[in-house]
Amino acid sequence: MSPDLVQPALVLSLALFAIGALGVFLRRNIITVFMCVELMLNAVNLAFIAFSRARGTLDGQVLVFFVLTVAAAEAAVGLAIIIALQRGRDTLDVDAFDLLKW
Amino acid sequence: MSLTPVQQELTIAVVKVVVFFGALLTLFSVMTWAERRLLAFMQFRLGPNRTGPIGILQPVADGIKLFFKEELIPAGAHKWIFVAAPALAVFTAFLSIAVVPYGGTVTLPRWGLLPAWLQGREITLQIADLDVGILFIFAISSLGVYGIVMAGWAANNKYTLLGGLRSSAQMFSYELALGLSWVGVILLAGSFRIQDIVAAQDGPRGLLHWNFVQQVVGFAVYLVAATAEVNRTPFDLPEAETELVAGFHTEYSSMRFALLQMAEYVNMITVAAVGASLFFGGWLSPVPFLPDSPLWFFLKLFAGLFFFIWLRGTLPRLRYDQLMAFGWKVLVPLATINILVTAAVVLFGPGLLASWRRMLG
Amino acid sequence: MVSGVLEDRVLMVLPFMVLLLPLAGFVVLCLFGDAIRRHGESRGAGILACVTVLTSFVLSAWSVVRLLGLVGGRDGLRFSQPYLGFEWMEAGGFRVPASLLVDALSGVMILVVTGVGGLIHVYSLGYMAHDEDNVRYFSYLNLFTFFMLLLVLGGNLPVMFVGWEGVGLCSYLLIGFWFKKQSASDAGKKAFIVNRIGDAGLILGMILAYHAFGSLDLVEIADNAGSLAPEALGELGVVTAVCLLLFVGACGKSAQIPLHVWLPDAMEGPTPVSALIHAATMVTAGVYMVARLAPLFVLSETAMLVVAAIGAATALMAATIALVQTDIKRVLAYSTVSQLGYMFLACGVGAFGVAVFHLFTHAFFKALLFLGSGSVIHALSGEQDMRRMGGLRRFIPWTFWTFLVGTLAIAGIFPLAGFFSKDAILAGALGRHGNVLFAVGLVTALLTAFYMARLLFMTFFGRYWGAEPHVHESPWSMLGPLVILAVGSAVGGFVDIPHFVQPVFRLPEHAEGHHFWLPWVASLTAVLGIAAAYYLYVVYTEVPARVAGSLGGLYRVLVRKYGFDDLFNWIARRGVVQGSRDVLWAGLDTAVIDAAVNGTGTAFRALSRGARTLQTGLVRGYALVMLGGAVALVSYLLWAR
Amino acid sequence: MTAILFYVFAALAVGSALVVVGQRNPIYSAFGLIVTLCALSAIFGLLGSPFIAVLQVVVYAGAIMVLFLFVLMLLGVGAEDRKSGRTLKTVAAVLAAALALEMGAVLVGAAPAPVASFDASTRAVAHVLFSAPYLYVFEATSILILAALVGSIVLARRDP
Repeated sequence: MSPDLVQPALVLSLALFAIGALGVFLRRNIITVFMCVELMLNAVNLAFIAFSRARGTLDGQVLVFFVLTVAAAEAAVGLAIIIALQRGRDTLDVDAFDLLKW
Repeated sequence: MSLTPVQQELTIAVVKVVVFFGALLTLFSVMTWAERRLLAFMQFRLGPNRTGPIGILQPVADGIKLFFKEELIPAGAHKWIFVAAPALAVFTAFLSIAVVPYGGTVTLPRWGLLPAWLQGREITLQIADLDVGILFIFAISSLGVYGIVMAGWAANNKYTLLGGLRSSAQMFSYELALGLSWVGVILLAGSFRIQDIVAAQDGPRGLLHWNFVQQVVGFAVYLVAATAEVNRTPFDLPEAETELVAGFHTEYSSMRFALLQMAEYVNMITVAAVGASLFFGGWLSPVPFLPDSPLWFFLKLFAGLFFFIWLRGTLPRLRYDQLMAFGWKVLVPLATINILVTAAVVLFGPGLLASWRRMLG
Repeated sequence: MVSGVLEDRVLMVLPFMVLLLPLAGFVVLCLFGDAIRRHGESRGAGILACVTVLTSFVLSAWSVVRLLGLVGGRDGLRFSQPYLGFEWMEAGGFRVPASLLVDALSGVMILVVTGVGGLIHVYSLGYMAHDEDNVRYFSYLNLFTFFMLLLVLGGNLPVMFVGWEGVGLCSYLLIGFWFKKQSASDAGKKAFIVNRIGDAGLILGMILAYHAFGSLDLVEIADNAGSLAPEALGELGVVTAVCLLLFVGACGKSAQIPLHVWLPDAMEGPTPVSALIHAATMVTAGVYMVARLAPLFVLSETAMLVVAAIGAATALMAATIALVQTDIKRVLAYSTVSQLGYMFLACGVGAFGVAVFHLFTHAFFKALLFLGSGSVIHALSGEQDMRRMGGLRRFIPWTFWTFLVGTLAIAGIFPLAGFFSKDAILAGALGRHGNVLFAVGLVTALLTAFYMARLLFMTFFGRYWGAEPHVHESPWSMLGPLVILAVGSAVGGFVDIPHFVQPVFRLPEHAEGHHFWLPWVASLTAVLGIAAAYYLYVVYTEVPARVAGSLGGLYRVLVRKYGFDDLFNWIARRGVVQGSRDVLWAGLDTAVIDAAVNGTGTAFRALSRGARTLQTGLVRGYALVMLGGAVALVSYLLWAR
Repeated sequence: MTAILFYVFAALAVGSALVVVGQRNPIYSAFGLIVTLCALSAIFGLLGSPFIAVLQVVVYAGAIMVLFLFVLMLLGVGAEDRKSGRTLKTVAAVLAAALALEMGAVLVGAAPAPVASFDASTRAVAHVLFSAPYLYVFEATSILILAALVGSIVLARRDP
C-alpha cells in the first residue's frame, strides 16, 4: 500500500510495547498481566510487518506467523496453568504466587 | 455528470452495498416468517397466517411491536458492553457475507439511460472480492462469538453467563472443524478467493464437478460444524430454553433483541451462502445445457436455508458433553484425515495418474 | 538415468504388484485378524496368505520373463528401475528415491523368495492348522515376504535397508512366535540383538559408501566403482572400509563367525519359519548384498580375502558342530550356517555367480530338509531329539523319500542340485590362496555329507526309539510342497544361474578351469562321508559313543559349539555388567563425577545462602529487573554505537 | 486515504491498549485487547500484508482471546481489589518510558527506505514459509502445538 507508513508504524509499535510493559507492572491480575504480554508480542509483530514492508522481503511475515503460533501455544498452556493456580490458591493475584512450590 | 475513477468505483460500491444489504434484510425478515410457517407445517399447525396474505406481513408486525417495546437494561449490567453486544453481533454477521459472490462478472448493457461510464462496464456480483476471501469469512465469523459472549456476560445474570460460556466453547470448538472442512476445498482450488473456488468447480459435467462430490467428507463436516457455528438446532445449547431460560439473550428486549435475532439469521444466511459457494458451485448451473446465473446461487441458498429449518423441525438438542466430544473427537479428526487424503491426492494424484496412463499405453 | 535402463512399462509396475500383494495380505490379516479368528475362519486366512504369495510368484515369473525379453543394454546389462513417483528422503544433495531395481540377480531372488515362500505358506496350512494363533502367524509370514521382496528389489541401499530391517523384525516376531515359551522369546531377543550389531556395521558402511560414491543407488555405485581415485583403493582405502563394514552387516544377517550364534537358537520358531527365514531366504540376504555390491568388493583384495576366510572358517566350524548335535533342527541350522559360509567362500574368491547359484540350490534343498524335519516333528507330535527317532522310513515314506533327495542334494551327489553348485564353488576356490580354501571346502563337503547322512540314518533307519505311539504321515498340504521342493532339489542344478546373473557383477566371465578330476573327487568325498555315516550309525551303532569318549576334549568343544555362546555371555557379564559396576560406577561415577557434582553443590550452597535474600518470589519484581536489564542493555548498545 | 485510515486505527490501537492497561476489571482489559488486535490487523492490512492481517484476527482475536475470555468467565474473575505499590508503579513507568525512548532512538531511522512494490499475498508468503529455512521451523511448530495441547490438557485436569 503506502510505503510512507513504515516509520509511523514503528513508532506505534514501540508505543504499544511500552504500554504493554507498563501494564505488566500496573496490573495485579495474572490474566491481565498475561494479556499485557500478548500486547507486547503484538507490538513486536507490528515491527516485523513494518520492516518486512520496508525491506520488501517476506521473512518478517513468516516470523509473525511463527509468533502467532507460539502465542497460541503459550496461551493454551498459560491459561491451563492459570486455571490450575486458581484451583490451588483461589486467587489470581500475581503477588500471591511467591513460592516455587506448595 | 463526470466522475473521477475513484468516485466511480465508490459509487458502484455504495450501490452494491445498499442493494445487497437491502436484499439481505428482506431475506432476513422473510426468513423469520418462513421458519415459523415451515416449522408449523412440520408440526401439523398453521403458523402465522393472519397478517397479510398467508401471513407474509408478519415480520412487519413483529418489527413494529419490537420497535415500540421498552428497552430494559438490568441494574447490575455492564452498560456499555450490554449495549455494544448486539451491534457487534450484527456487524460481524453483515461483514462476513460481504465477500460471498452471488454471481460471476456481468457486463452492463449499453442502454442509453445509464451514465456513459457505466455502459459496458464489468461488474463483479460481490461486494468485496478479497484475495483472502475465505480466510476473511473465517476471521470475521470467529469475531462473531464476541457478540454472544459479551451479551451473555454483560447482563450479569447466571443464565446469560452460562449461555455465553457455552457458546464461546461451542463456537471455538466447531470453528476448528469448520475451518478444517474448508481446507480440502481450498486445496482443490488452490486459492482463498471464493470466485476462484467457484470457478474451479466449473466443468463439462455440471454438478458432478461440484465440491460436495469430491469433498463429501469435508461437506459433511462443514454441514455439522456450520450448524453448530450458527447455534441452530440441534446445537442451540447457548439458548436452550429448558435449561437456560433463553440463554445469552434472556435479558434483552426490544430492538436489541431484534438485532441479536437478526445476527443469528444473517449468520445462517452467510453459512448457507458459503456452503453454496464452496460445495455447490455458487452460481454455476447444475446441468451443462442451462446457463450459469445468480439465480442458481439463490436457489442453492434457499435450499440451504430450508435445510436448516428442516433440521430444527426434526432433530432434538444434544447434551453439552456430547456436543464437545463430537466436535473434538469426531469432526476434527475426520476433517484432518480429509485434508491429508486431499493433499495426498492433489500432490501425488497427477503423477500417479500420468504413470498409470503411460503404463496402460 | 543410466543409459542401460530400458523402457518396459509393464516392468515398471509389475515389481510393485509383486511387493504389494503380500503387504496387502498382511494388512488384511493384521486389521481383521481378530474378526477372522472369532468367526473361526483362520483356515481362510491361511489360504489368503498363500494366494497372495503364490500370485506374487506368478507376477515375479512374469517380471523375469519380461526382463529376459529386454533387448540387451550396455554390456549385456538388463535391468529396470521402477520408480514410485516420489522421493523418500531429500536433504540437500542427498536424495533417496522410492525406486526399485529389477535385474537378473533380483529376478532370481524374487523367484526364490516367492516360489519357496509360497510353498512354505502352503506347507504352513497343514503345519499350523492346529495352532490357535495361526492368523497372526500368517500375517507375520506375509509381512516377512513383503520385506524380503523389498530387500532384494530395493533400488538403493536405504530402501534395501528398510527390507533388511523389516525381515529382521519379522524374524524376531516369528522366532518368538510362541512367546509364552521362555526359550522362544529369549531366542527372538538374541537374534534381534545380534542382528543389531551387524546392522550397525551396515549403516556405517552405507554412510561411508555415500561419502565415497556420492550416491546410494545400487546401479550408480556399481557405475562409479570403476572410476574411483586410486587412493580410495588399496589396503586401507575407503573401499576396503566400506566393504568390511557392509560385510559386518552381512555377517549378522547371514550368521557368519562370530555373529552366527543366533541362528541355531532361532530354531525355537515354528519349523516352516526355520525353513523360510532361517534357511531359504532371509539368511541369504547377506550373500545377496555382497553379490549385489560385487563391483565394489572386487576392488578390495583385503575385503575379498576377509570374506573368503570368514566364509571358509564358518563353513568348517559349523560343519564340525553339526556332527555332534542331536536336535534334528539344530543339525540343519548348523548345516545352514555352514552352507552360508560356503556361499561367502564363493563370493570371496570372486565367483559371485556361483555363490548365487548355491544360494538358489540351497534354498531348495534346505527348505526341503527343514520342511521334511518339520514333517517328522509333526509325525512325532513335537519330538525333535534324533535319539528318540529311528526307523521312521516305514511310517512316513513320503517324508523319507523327499528327505532322502534333500540329503543327497546337499551332500552333492550327481545329478542333484547341490552337486553342481558345490562343485562350482570348489572349482572357484581351486588354485587360490595356496589351495587352503579349496582344502577347507573339500573337508567341509566331507563333513556335510557325513552329518547329513548321520541325520538321515538316525532318523529314518534302525530301530524306533520314540515314545509317540501314533506316528502319522503328514497331510497333503505339507507333502505337496515337499514333493515340489524335492523335484526342485533334483533338477535345480541344471539351471545355468551363474551365467544368467553374471552381467550384474560387471566382471569378465573368466573361464573356470575345467578340471576333469574335480567332479570325481567331490563325488567321491560325498560318497565317502555317507559311507562313513552308514558304517557308524547303521552298522556299528556303538562306535560313535566310543569315538566321542576317546576324543573327549574335542567332543566337548564341539558340543559347547566352540564356546561362542559362553564367550558372549562372558563379555556381557564380565565386561559390561562387572566392568560397569567396578570401574565405571565405583571408580568413575562415585569417585570423580559424584564428587565433582557434590563439590559444586556444596560450593554453590554456600554462595546461594548469600543470594537467597534477593529471592522475593514476587514475579513482578523479577519482571522489573528484566525490564531494567533490557533498558541497560539497549543503553549500552546505543552508547557503543 | 490510506494514511487517514492508518492514523485512525493507530489511535484506536493506542487507546484500547491504554484500556487494557488501565482497567481494573480484567474482562474490560480483554475487550480492550480485542479491539487493539483488530486495529492492528487493520494496520497490517494497510501495510500491505493481507494474509497476516487475516491471520491476526483468526488466531489472536478469534482463538486466543476467546480462550482468555472463556477462562475469565469460567473462573468468575472480578475487579482487582488491591492497588499495586506506588514505588513499583513509578519505577516501572520510568523504565518503560526509558525503554520506549531508547527503542525510538534505535527504530526511528533504522528502517531502510521502503521498496516501491511489495507482494505479500498469501501465495508469496506461503512460498517463503514452505521453503528451505522456514520449512523445518514450520514442521517444528506442529510439535510445539501438539506439546501445548497435551500440556494444557494435563495441567487443567481436575484430577492430576
